[in-house]
Amino acid sequence: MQSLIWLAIALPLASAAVLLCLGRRADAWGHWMGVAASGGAFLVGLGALIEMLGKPAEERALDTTLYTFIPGGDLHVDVGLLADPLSITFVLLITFVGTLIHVYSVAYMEHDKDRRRFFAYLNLFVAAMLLLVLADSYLLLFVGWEGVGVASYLLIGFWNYKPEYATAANKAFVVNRIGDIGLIIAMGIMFTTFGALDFATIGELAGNASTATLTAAGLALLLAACGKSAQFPLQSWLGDAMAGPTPVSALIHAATMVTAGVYLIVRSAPIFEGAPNAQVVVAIVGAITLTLGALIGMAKDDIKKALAASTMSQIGYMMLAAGLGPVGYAFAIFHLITHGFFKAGMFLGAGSVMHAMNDQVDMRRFGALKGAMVVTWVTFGLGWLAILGVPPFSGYWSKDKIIESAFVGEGWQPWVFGLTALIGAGLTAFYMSRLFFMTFHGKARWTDEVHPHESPALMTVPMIILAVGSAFLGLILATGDRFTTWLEPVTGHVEHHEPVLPVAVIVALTLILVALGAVGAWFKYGRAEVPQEAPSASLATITARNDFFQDSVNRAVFQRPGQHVTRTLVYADAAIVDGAVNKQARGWSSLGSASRKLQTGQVRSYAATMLVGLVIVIAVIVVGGL
Amino acid sequence: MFPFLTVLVALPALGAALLWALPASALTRVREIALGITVVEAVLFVIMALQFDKGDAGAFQFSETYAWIPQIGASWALGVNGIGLLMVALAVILVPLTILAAWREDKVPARRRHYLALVLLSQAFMVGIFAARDVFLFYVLFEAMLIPLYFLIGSFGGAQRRYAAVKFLLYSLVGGLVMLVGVVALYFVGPGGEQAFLTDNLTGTLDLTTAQERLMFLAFFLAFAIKAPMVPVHTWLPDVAENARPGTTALLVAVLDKIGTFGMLTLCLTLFPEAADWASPVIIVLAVISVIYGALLAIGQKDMMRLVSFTSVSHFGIMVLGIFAFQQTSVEGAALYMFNHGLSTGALFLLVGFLIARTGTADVDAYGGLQRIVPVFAGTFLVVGLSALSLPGLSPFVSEIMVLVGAYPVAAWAVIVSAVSVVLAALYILLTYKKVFTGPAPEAAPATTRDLTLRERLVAWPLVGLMLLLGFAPAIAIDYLREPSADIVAHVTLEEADA
Amino acid sequence: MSFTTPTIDWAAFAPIIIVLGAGAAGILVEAFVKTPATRRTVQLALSLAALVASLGVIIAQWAALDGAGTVVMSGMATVDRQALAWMAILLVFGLLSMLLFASRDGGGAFTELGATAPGSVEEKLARRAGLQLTEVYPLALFAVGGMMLFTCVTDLVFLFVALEVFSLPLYLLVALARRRRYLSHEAALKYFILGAFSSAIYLFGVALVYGATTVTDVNMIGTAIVNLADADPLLLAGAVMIIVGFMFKIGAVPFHSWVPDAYQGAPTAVTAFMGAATKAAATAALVRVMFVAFAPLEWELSWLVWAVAIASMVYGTVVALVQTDIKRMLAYSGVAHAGFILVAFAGLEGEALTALPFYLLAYGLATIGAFAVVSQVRERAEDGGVGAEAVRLGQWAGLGKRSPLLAGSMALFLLSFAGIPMTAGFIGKFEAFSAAIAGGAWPLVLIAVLASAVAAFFYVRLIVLMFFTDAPEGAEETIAIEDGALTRVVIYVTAAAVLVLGILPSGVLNLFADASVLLVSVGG
Amino acid sequence: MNPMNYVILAAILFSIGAAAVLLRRNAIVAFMGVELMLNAANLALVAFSRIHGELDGQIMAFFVMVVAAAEVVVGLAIIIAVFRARQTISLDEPAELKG
Repeated sequence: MQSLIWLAIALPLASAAVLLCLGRRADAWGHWMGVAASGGAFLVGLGALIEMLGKPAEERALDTTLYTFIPGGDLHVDVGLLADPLSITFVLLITFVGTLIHVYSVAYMEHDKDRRRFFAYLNLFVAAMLLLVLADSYLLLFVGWEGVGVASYLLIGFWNYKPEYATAANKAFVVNRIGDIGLIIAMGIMFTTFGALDFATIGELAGNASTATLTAAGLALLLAACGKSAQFPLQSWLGDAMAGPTPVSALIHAATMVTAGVYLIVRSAPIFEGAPNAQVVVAIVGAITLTLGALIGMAKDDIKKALAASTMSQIGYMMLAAGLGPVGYAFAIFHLITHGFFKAGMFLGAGSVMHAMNDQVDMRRFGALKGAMVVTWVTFGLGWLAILGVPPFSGYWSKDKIIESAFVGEGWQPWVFGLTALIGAGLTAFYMSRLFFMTFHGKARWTDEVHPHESPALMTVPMIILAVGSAFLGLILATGDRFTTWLEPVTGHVEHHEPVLPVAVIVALTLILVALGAVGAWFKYGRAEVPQEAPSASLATITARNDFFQDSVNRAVFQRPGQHVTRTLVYADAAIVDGAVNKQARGWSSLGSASRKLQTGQVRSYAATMLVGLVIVIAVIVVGGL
Repeated sequence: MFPFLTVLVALPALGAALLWALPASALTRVREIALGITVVEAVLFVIMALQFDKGDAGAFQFSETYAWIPQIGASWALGVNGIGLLMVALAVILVPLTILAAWREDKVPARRRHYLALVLLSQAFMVGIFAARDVFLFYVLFEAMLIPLYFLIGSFGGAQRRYAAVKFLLYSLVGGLVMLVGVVALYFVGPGGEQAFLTDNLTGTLDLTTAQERLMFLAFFLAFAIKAPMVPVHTWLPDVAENARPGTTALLVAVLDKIGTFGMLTLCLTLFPEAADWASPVIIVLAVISVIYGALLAIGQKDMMRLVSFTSVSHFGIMVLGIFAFQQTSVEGAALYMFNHGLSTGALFLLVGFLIARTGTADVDAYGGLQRIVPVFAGTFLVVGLSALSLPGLSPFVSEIMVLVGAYPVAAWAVIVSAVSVVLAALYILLTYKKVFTGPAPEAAPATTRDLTLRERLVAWPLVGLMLLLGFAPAIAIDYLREPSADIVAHVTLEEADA
Repeated sequence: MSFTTPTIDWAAFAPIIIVLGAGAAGILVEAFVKTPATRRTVQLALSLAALVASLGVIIAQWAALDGAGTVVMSGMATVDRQALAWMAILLVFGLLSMLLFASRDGGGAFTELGATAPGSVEEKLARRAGLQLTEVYPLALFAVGGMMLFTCVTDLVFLFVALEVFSLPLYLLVALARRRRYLSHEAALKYFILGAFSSAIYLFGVALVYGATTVTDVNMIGTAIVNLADADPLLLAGAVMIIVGFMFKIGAVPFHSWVPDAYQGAPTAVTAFMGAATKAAATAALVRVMFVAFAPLEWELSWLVWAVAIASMVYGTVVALVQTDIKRMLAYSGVAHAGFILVAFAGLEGEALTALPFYLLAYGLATIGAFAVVSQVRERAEDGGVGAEAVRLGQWAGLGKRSPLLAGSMALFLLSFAGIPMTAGFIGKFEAFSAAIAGGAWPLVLIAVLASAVAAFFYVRLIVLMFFTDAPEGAEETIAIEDGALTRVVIYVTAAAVLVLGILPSGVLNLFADASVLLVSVGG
Repeated sequence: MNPMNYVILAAILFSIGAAAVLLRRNAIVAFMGVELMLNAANLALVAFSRIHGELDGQIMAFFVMVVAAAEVVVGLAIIIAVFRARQTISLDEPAELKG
């Protein structure tokens, strides 16, 4: 199946094409075809996995060239799919979680008359995402990269008859494109340096390039990663992206697409290896984002936005890990996988809650839902425990490792990164518990018209499966370092490094902080009364609620001046560039009007003109000729 | 051998004559006749293209050379290499679609006749220009083509069409006349004789002083820069786009303006390589300015036709950047972009035209929420719009990335600045889409807002199909471009080495 | 001192003799044929027959000439292919113009009786009597004959005679307009005074050159100048005065003042003839004088050519921009074209000998065609009859709708003036510029193209009016469009010729290339 | 006497003639100025003929005289026509054609 991995892309792509082209005619069965396509892709991935497991570790990677994409003279790019442990991991994550979310969506979108279109977009997304992770060159990766961008745009704006949703979709796409500049520049640098854009060649030649070149390329890649993964300073779009239907948030803006940046960094390991400074910047960005996300998460009352902030923060962890170099790559991916499960599960849970609460998202109007929706409560609870990093749930195995790794190194870095990660864990525990308790515990603060009820089986079954994953996947994969060994052919084998603090101390500190966070949240939001309206708060809270004023900053720094520039240019184009030509044209006319006065109508003046002309000519020629 | 190219030039020209000669009683069928002619043209082209030897795409094929005006060294010499073939293809593809798009534009059959005849005449010129292997012939067609275009713009279109037509003509004429000096000079600096203007005899054989070469290069370049609207000589385009008929504008921008970049590529670079090299830093700066300037102005437009025309200014900037980077990949990319941009912008103009046909206005603020009323239209528009912002999977992407990545080794800063345009492109396309198609549906849906009709689908979808095909398998086109591009780059770099 | 009677090769002069003889016969016809209608028919037939016969003789002579030519009257005239080519061009112009002269649109171009005062009782009586001014045919024949002579004469004094032979009939023709007779008189008076003035300048120049070189034969002048040790101011002044005389006829700035007034005031048919033929004849003579007699002074005179060329192009163009009268606009365009003609003289390259006949042929055809179109667009008189020509630009609005063929032809002529490819004007311009660039005068060419670009504006403006502007309300009542068969023939023939010469100029270029050798030239 | 003086005289006459055209409003007088210019040229021709010691110039003068006579005929005809129409022969009067 490994050589047939293209089928994994082709199935959902074909399905999307069929759904879009057939239009309403496919309304009756289209969603099931979407599910089947996604499921089929999963089976292809599974087959590939089994095939790979049967091979020795170093022979597992298989690069299949389908056809020549760009047969240029200098630049040759193939449509080649690289099925190696890293990409297959992603394939499985994307298709497995994706298929579950497809199933969930069948019920969730049941009453939307455009459900078929929704599934087309979902399929399109899955295809693009698979292309992104399976591509064997940066250029092809870029195709998938933009493909998921546009799928995300379409899905965020799925209900774009609401203007703010359309704006959110645009924002997501545009901010992503800022990141894309980075990828384009990176490709330029790589083409200039290596003459190729495929991972194999670059991996081979990266060692020969100068540090400066690699640093430049690394930073450019980081810019791209920041855009796609909503990392500081390009994080502003993710919160607004929650405008999309909740399954979209689960799939794209939690489990898969937003992690593409992490994938990019890990995939570009050969570049970063030669660019330690770029690596540090990656880690710094991760650290900043994880803190920022956590702080924002603490202040949000919108359940989806809080989850989005949490996603940002968790991806910050992954980035941080990826920035640590080979020591962190495997854990970044590991956390990515577990996060994919528990965050998707929680988003679906949130969707289930919204389903029950007439699409309300304000947690201050939730509370005490555990009775009304037991399955949701339990599955969400498992996700909650996982993200908190409570042993033995999944998150513990991945996040703890990241924190440990962050403490590895020399100088200031282990302390800064380690402590940030550590404190982040406490903050995570607080805001996730706050979310959990505000939603499911305490008193019911429902608005009058809602009658919460459990969601149908089509929705709960995927939630249950994801919850099971949230609970046990970490344990399974971490046992015997299975996962890290599996990834080793890609991420490289790393000798174990001792953190600056003893591991036991780190684990203990982490757990203590997590417990503190959770308990704090219980007292504030579980037991105590939660006001139905957000109380007036400190400057810090307001700042966090407003996403650290990122939108205002963007508006003040980019949007407004940009609008001014545009307006000025429009004016200048008409007045100066075009105006110069028009003035010049008018100049000729005035010259004509002036000149025609020489033609007075008086024949004697005509004769005079002739004679004067003659005299001048004779004077010049005769005098000049002497 | 069958004189394919001459027939391809003659057929639409005779078709135009036929339309004008039609008796009044036959005027009701004038559209079918015109469309039929262009379809025959397309079939002929396909037969020709199938015989094109891809393995030798750098050489001129289907060459025909007849003495035309031997006294001044001009020949009727046609022939296409890979680049020319693609450009001819563009002309052959877009004209029937334009005719189809304008199916219901004129109520009066007589006016319809004029419009279609002029379109056919333009097609003859376009094919001739892209196939010309003789500089004089190229020039004659280049200038003569202004006339049908002038009438197309001035006779059919919006309120300011006269102003736009005159502006178009004068801008083009200024460029063309300056180029004429260069053409005349070419006779005296070249080999002279009865085939003095045959490109085969000129390429690589010119022995010019530096000053001569530079002056002649500039004479040619100015004409092409005006045609391929580059800042600051672009201002004729938005006015034309706003006032001409969308079909006319589509032809103009999608096909005709390519003559500018085509000329730069096939004449400026091959005839005056050293001067091209000398001028390239400045031209690259101008190109980058065009890229950003055009995009920013596009964002600031309310009129969709103007908006799309400014996006073209931006895109042409990228093509010029690719051409004057003198890199194999960037030149290939630019050549491919010429084709792809034709598909994409042509489709965009025609779609905006369909909107205008429904409501009579191109003002974005007059629209809103159309997606729910005309979903097929919205979807088609979105795909075409995404192609204009160079989304992967659609053909313009491949060419844009080839230019940007290909030019990076020699003009990193230019690429970095130009790359900003990917963000700006997202802004101008998506903001337009947002204003027109999203948001709440207008309260009373105007009676005129019907979804894309079958005829309109027949216009738009083939273009979309081509964009998708070439987006996923650009090799189909690049195979035609590799060798000619390599030849061109070799010229320039050889000269560099000499210098 | 003894005289040798010059032997005259009459046969070589046959084309000219036929035309001038027909002119003389025309005078007799005036005297002996009484009925106006018959007289007109006879005159027209006679004129056309003479012109055609003359053309036939020229073709025969052309075929008989074998690169060489005939020197007639001990070097006073030279009938070589260059001269034959020019003569043929003039005959073509003459034929076309003759058809315009004969056209009866709007009552014809000419007054019934030149001697009557405008608006007088006599005029009305003459009109009622159905008189027709048939003297115009012999006058036109004399003009054509004089011009033909002008192209082959190689003696400066004889040139003066030829100059007057063709100028005097033209002065009269200008005065004979049927409508707007005051303007016609004014134009004739101005044209005459200035023409005579320039003739005098020319003649004095001849005297000075004679003084400096002892000869008046262009060939011998050339030789004499080569032998002169240094530049003689007498010679230079004389040369300038002679050239100025020709430049006056070509209509180059600052010797152009008569052009707009005469073009506007003259009967349109005469304007057509004058615009096409005078320029051609004068250019032909200038070619001989410049290329043969004053070629050794090239360096001294190039300044004059450059300055006058630039002044003509720029002045003609910018003033044409602001004209509102079509005839006047075309006149100024003619001034600008005089500049383009002079551009070809820069450097005195051999290419000019092919370029100039072609340029003048292209320009002349378009000019005749354009003025023929002008003669078709008429104001309606108050009594509903057809009145004077509608020459205000605004009156042409919407013409394209009312008469697409007429407007289309006009557009074609205008595009040819503007030098757009696929018209004769383009090839002409190309040839002229080629000649100049061959002589290294590319800055002059650059100015020329920029002037062409500006010039395009006013040509295009008329096209905008005709095609893109709707006729104002009631235009049908105020503007009549004539459909005279003869005029239409002229329009369509010239339009076709402009197109053919633009697309397939090869044959004609070949002819002119054959004609590009001057039999008599310096050093050979 | 040095025949060159005649040439100078001719030049002076020529200038006087030209001045008459420029300065005199009366069409006939202006026309006489033109004739004076022509005759100045004749004088110059004859003088040069004398200087060169040959007859050519004198013969030319005869040609010129004939032509000048023809010119007078045409000129007067036009002037008379103008006079009939306008009752004036002022050169400044008819100035409708201008600009």
